[in-house]
Amino acid sequence: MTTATQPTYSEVTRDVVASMGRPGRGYYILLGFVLFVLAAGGVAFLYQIRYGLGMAGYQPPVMWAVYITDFVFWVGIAHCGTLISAILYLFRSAWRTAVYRTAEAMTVFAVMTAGLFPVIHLGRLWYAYWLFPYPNQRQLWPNFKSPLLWDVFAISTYFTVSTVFLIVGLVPDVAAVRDKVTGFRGKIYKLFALNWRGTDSQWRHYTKAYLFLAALATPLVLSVHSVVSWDFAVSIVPGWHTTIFAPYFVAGAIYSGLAMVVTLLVPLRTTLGLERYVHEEHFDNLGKLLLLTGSIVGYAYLVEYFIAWYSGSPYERESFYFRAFGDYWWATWTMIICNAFLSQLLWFPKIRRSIPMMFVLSLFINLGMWFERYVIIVISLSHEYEPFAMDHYTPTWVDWTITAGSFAWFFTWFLLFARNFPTVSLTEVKEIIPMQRKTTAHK
Amino acid sequence: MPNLRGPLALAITTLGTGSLLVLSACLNSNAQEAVPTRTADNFVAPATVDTAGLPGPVQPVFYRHDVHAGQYKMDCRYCHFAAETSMHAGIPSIRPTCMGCHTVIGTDNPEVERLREAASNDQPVEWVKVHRLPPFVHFPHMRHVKGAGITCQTCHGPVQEMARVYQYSSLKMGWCLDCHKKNKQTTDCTACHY
Amino acid sequence: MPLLDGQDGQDGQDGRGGQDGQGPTPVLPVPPARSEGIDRRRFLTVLGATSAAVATTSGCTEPAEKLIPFLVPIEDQTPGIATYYATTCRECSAGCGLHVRVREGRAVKIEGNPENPINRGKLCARGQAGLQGLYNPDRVRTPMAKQANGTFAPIPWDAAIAAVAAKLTGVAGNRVWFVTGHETGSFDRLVTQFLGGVGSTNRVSFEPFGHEALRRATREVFGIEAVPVYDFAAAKYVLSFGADFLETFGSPVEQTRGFADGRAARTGTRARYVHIEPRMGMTGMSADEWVAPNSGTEGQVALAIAHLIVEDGLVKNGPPASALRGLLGRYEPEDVAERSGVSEEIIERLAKEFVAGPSLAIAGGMGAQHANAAFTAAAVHILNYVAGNVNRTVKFDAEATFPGLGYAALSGLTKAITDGTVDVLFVHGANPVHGTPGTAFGDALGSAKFRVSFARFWDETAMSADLILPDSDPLEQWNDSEPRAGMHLLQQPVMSNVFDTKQTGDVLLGVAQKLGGTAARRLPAASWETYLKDAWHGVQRTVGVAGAFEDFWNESLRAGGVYRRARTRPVGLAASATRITETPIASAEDGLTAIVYPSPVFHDGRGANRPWLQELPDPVSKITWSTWVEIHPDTAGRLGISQGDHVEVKSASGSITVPAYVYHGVRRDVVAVPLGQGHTAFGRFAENVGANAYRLLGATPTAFGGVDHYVPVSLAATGVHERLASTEGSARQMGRGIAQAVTVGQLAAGETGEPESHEASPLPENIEKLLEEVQQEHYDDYNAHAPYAGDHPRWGLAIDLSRCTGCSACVTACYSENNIPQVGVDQVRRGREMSWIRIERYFEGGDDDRPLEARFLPMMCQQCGNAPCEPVCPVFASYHTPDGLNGQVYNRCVGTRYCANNCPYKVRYFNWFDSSNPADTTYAWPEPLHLLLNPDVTVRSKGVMEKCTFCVQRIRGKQHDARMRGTPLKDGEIQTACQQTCPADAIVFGDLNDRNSRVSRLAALETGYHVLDGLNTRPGVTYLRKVRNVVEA
Amino acid sequence: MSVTPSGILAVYKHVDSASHAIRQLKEAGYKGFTVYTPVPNHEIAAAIGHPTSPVRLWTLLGGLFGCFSGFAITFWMSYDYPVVVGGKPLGSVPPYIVIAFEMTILFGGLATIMGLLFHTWREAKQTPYDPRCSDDHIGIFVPCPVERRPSVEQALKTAGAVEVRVE
Repeated sequence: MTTATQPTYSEVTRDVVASMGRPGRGYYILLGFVLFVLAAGGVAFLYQIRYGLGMAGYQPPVMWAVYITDFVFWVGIAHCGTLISAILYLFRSAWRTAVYRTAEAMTVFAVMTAGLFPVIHLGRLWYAYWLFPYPNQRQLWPNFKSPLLWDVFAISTYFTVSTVFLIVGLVPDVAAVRDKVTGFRGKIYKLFALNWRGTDSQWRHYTKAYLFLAALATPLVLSVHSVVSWDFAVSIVPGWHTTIFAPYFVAGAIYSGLAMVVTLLVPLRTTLGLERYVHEEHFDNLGKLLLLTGSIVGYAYLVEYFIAWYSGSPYERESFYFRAFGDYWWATWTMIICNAFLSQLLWFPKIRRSIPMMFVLSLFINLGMWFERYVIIVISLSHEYEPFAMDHYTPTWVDWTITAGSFAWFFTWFLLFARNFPTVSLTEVKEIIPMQRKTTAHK
Repeated sequence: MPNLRGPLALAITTLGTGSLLVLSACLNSNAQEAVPTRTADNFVAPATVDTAGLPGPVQPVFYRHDVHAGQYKMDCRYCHFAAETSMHAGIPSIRPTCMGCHTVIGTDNPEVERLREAASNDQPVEWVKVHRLPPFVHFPHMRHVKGAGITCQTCHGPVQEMARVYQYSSLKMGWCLDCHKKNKQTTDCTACHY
Repeated sequence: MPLLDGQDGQDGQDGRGGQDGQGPTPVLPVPPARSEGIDRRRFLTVLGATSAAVATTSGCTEPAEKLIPFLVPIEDQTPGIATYYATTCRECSAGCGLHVRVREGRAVKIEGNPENPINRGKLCARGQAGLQGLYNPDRVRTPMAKQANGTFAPIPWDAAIAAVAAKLTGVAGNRVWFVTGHETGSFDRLVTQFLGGVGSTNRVSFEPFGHEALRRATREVFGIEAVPVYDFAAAKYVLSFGADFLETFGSPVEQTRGFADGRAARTGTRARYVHIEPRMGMTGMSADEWVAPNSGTEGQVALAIAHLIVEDGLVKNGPPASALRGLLGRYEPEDVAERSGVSEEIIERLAKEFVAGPSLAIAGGMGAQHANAAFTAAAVHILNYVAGNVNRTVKFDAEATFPGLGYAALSGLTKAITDGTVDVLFVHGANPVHGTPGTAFGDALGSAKFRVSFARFWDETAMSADLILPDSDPLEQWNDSEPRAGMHLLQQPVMSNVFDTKQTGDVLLGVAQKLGGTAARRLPAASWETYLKDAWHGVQRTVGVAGAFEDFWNESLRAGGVYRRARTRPVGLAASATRITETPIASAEDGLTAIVYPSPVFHDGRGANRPWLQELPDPVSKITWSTWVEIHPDTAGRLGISQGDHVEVKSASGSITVPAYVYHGVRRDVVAVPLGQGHTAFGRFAENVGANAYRLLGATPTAFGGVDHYVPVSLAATGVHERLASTEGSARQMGRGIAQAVTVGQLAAGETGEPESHEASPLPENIEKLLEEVQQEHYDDYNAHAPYAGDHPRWGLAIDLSRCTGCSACVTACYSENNIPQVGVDQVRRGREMSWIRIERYFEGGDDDRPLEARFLPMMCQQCGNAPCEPVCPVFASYHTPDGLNGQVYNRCVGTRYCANNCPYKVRYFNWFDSSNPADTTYAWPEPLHLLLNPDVTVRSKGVMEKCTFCVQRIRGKQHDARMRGTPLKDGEIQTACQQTCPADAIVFGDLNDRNSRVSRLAALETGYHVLDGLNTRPGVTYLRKVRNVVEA
Repeated sequence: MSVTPSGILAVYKHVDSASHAIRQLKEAGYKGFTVYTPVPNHEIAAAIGHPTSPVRLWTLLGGLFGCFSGFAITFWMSYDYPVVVGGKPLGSVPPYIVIAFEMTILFGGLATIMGLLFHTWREAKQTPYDPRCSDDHIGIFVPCPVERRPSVEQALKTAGAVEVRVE
């Protein structure tokens, strides 16, 4: 960040508070559209509950399909937020301050979206609570050996911790907004500010707590997608049963999440007038991270194919051959091109620093990462051990509507958040700007 | 791993049980005292009862278990004839079980009159089910009544004193399990669910 | 002592394991009370928890459930305890005995009667589905009369009988016609007497496949009118000339058993089987070699073989054959090779093999249904004769079988109707409007003045009747039959009538009484039951049983009939044998010949209204709910047709449009279409499904009075494509060794057959040992905890693939036993069929230089010891029982479907819809079909996973029995439904922990293997490799 | 905000002035003063010289409790109703590590928050506050009796306060 563009503390406060001002008509139109899609998704969901899961396109042996794809996709999206807010925090990376709030909010909403899908895909979702270990008259407990139970613990922990993390980060910001806004909204912010006044004692505990939360969130974020990957890896399905899955999924998750951050930031910075805080520098850094994780993902693809060949297992070999050249070759190649090849464009600083390019690229990466999960789940299942039972899966309108509804659900929350809360962290942006001093030379 | 598992499990379990027992207190306590299986020799069922205050569903015919099983000490299995041989205890037929006696006895009783009417119209009496086990549970009466020698009253309560029968036990899974665990019987799921 | 352990006390040393295949079944002699005045609700009035039997997994109990006791208890019926009644299957005319399981007064399962020597306790899929005929929602529920506007209205029985009597009054006797199906007992006599009473002799016995050619050939060659009986078990070499003896020809259940016994013999020689037919059907798939001659030339091949046998003197001291030299001289192998397309080497080899040991040549099925069929059958008779098989493996019953049966008579009726000489027409037990070639009968039928149908269902013939007097279902009937000389089979009602139907016997007696005069004098019996009993006084005399009639009668009812060894008569060559001539079959110029064959599932179409059968994948194509045309890949390529393309098949008589099924098992110049579908009536499950291939056939009878099922056709793609409703994924094993085979040569050399070629290299020994130790540790861990502690059985199956013929009876039996819903054609397309056991049919060769070979493998839950499905379930709905089953607790299942993903065998089935909910469109048991639900098995609701549990309800039931009687379970006492019905006896169930059990000994055989063994799932199902008796190159 | 005027609130624009003022106050022996900053600042913190926050102890205890209870519930529940799956031992360590780990994080995180709330709530005295302190100013509130006000006021002003007022 160059000193020339460095804003002052009061400018930061002013700009961020301004971003939360009265939104334009575009915002409401967008919100209306998103709510409409959400309603459509809700109707499709109710329809599916009424008549049964058969309304979705499941075609045995493909017993998991678009819903679990969506689940993994959204959990993956979530990961980038924690990466930026927690891991980069521990690394003291300065550029994160301007983007981490957006990423973290994205995390919480993405987990909220992801968490819907394990329920949506259940045959008897009204019994979903049986997965929790609560004392009951039946004297039964859940099966802790099941990866799905690990999921329950991992996802709920992740949701709790990342929500807490978001709220903790918000408190000083909300306090700052509280001091600028009057009227009804002011009262609301006052409530949310939790009596925050920035005293030395508060800051003293706050910084420590924040540090420890970040320290806890870091292994958590790595574990959550590992656990999600174990849903697949501990099974015996060819194409799932592989030890590379945990790092592969984590890298893929961060990759997709970063892409989603770019997708969100580009329109956000212009509509909310935050160009001064979120600029090429940030996209450059995000681009570098995308390049890193994209390369890891590409490497994982290579390793998968290599191991499929090297293992000597005919099932693995045929499964991977089928991926690349079978019925679903288009999905596989969409995934490989979008994820492994397009990310390599980011070697060029010009592309990294071009915001439109980054935006387009991020859309492709989002698409590619959705297809990665589709490929892993659907293709592996449709071509398993038993040749006589192989089959071909195609989704139905219910699958698509609920998927669209999940995007709408996510964006509903995000739009409401962006309107009412600082999407750029006041405090942390200020923190990297030196406070005014009387004598210029210090230390 | 295995040598680690034992002590670890033991240590953790002992400590963990303490905290979990608190939670488990929420469990229904299904402990039951022994239910008397016979009424006193001189038991006389009340001649009239306040039907409005009785528990249990209203039946099409006000059949008095306290009169039949209590006062006259008829064996349960006289009517529930299949309890020792079948999964189901059986419900008596009007002909010949009910009418076998009631062509002679109690003919002036209005409830018996309804029974006779039904019999002559070839209309079975549609009793309301009292003990409702979920349909996915297969309970073998004969294994309990004959095999294990459990009295009817253990589960059905003091039917011989009930003017109108009501569901005495919860018949919930935990209730079954309490008895099975206490008596070291199987807790395998497919013993009942299939 | 654990409640479940019905096995304790078993010392494991009784050594009786395996001997006791079928435990004695308490078949009670007395039929249920049928006294008048008790309303029909009786069988609906079930007790207690069994109410309506729909025990669903939905947790909520409905408010105010009713308990309806029997007004009068049904004799022999205790609520909760099954009663078995013996009766006879009437789905075809083979005469299999049944034990019908009756619970609370309603029939819930059909099982085979072990006492009946024809089926010996086994049944085919069609027999199993008889229950869906009984409870079919599209039965004619009450007598119906056609109104002026063409619709039907109910009419009381008295009025209906009076109406028939009125129509018969004053009609000339020779203007009354009566069509029945194939009847061999008292009903046959009653109909003839009834007709005689009204002065008519116009009796037509119509059976679509009436063995016309065989009977003609037998007359020509041996001078008698009979259909041969084959002794498969005695034959070490079977040569079938188009006879589909495992599916529809003759007595399939009986033949399957004999065939399987011969092939799977573990001591002595295993039988070899060569199938000669242009198409490889289900029966041909069981062959060791398939020879595809030109259409209609099977007889020439037979005579060429006979020629070699006679000329080369291959049979020492053979029967005198000099008279045949002239005939055989016309069939030099090289000429025949040219005409038939079967090479001389093959003919020579077949001839040598044929005389090497006890052999058997069969003509029948499709080989006996073309223009040249009488010649084919005669040629095969001659072949058997010269090889010395006649009177040894080929026998003839003492009395004429199937007399007068055939298409020619029906064809005569058609002509009579067209001529306007039919005033009253009765049709019973046949549906000629659908099931005759072309449209001649249906077109003519309107010209008959008054048509009375005794149809049980709203079939096509019933729809065009003036009066429908619904017959009772065979399971509600009194009847008898004599399918073979000396076999007197009884039918008794196993429950009271489901609907307001009446047995035709009673109706005819009633009409005769109304008519008075001769008719009444000839038929004085008060009821059909009396008539039958009277007839059985005669049977008692015939079979020579002393004692009171009542005892004889009750014993016959208990046993299902009286079984005497069929009397046979020796035959010799007739003079006419040398004069047999060929009738060339019609062929289009460069065209294709269509073989229109009876479906193994629907036969001529009578099974099409049974949803179990509609959903049963065809053993060959694995297609459900459809009709298709089988086309060779080369032909399909030439015509630009691919799998699923709609093709118009056009013959001189008509055309049908059906999807294409590309299949290596037909010759390039042949296509094949199954019969049985394309109903325009016949109820909701049959209507508008598939196409009626009868429309392709010519209505003119062949020279021998049968129907020509080989017809020249042209094919044209219509441009429409559909996804076939097939249950098959890949027809090729991809070298994964799912269905394994071994040749007799390999076996003799001490090899055990194909290893799993693709399995990764074996683990080092120390690792293997370590794994074993760890595994043992795990077992020790849970063996220390109740309910796992202590000795338990480990249930397992042994399935002999040498025996399995792919007939799929087990599939239907499983549907019946386990309340499996059918899902319909659209859901089958989505792969959502619920069949807990499926017959996998894999092809080897055909597309390369190896000959086409088919292998069948029944795949059900393998009850793995290390089941991959179990640990992934988050709620323990899938878990391991102490007795080694993969328990599936339906009411605990939340529907994550992870178990199904993780099952390598893909044998877990999910309830995508609420097929147990009567209010739902997907309801699988529309009233009164729900009455067949097994009260011992929970009906699964929406969102629940289900699968095979080795009929755990039967295991628990028998364990209860054993515990109550105080003696341990015997090996073989528990039978799974699939095992019980398997005609080939391929499936054996028992305790693998008992070393002496039959299943343990089978599983220990050297041909045993586990599917996907390399996954370390430790399955409880052991397959025995198919032993192929092939000529080693 | 404040109930009674009980001290002096000084507002600074410059961080070095504020830290200078704090050091002066400390030298003068003042202890109970409160410093308001918009962001946490090392210079200020160093000037005040607090000991390390005890929140970290909460994290540790919470994490340990989570880990322990994770293992406890998994093992106890596995043996309470023994159900065998997939030929695995009833209590299997590897899968339970996952549960224990997640519980560690969950309880560690929640305990941290509880610690934060506990300490800040307890220490959040209702002292006077200036809204500018959440923007870009630094506030110092010194509680002092009336008799000592002038000297404190003087000291804070000298240090460079933009405003000093009695609260």
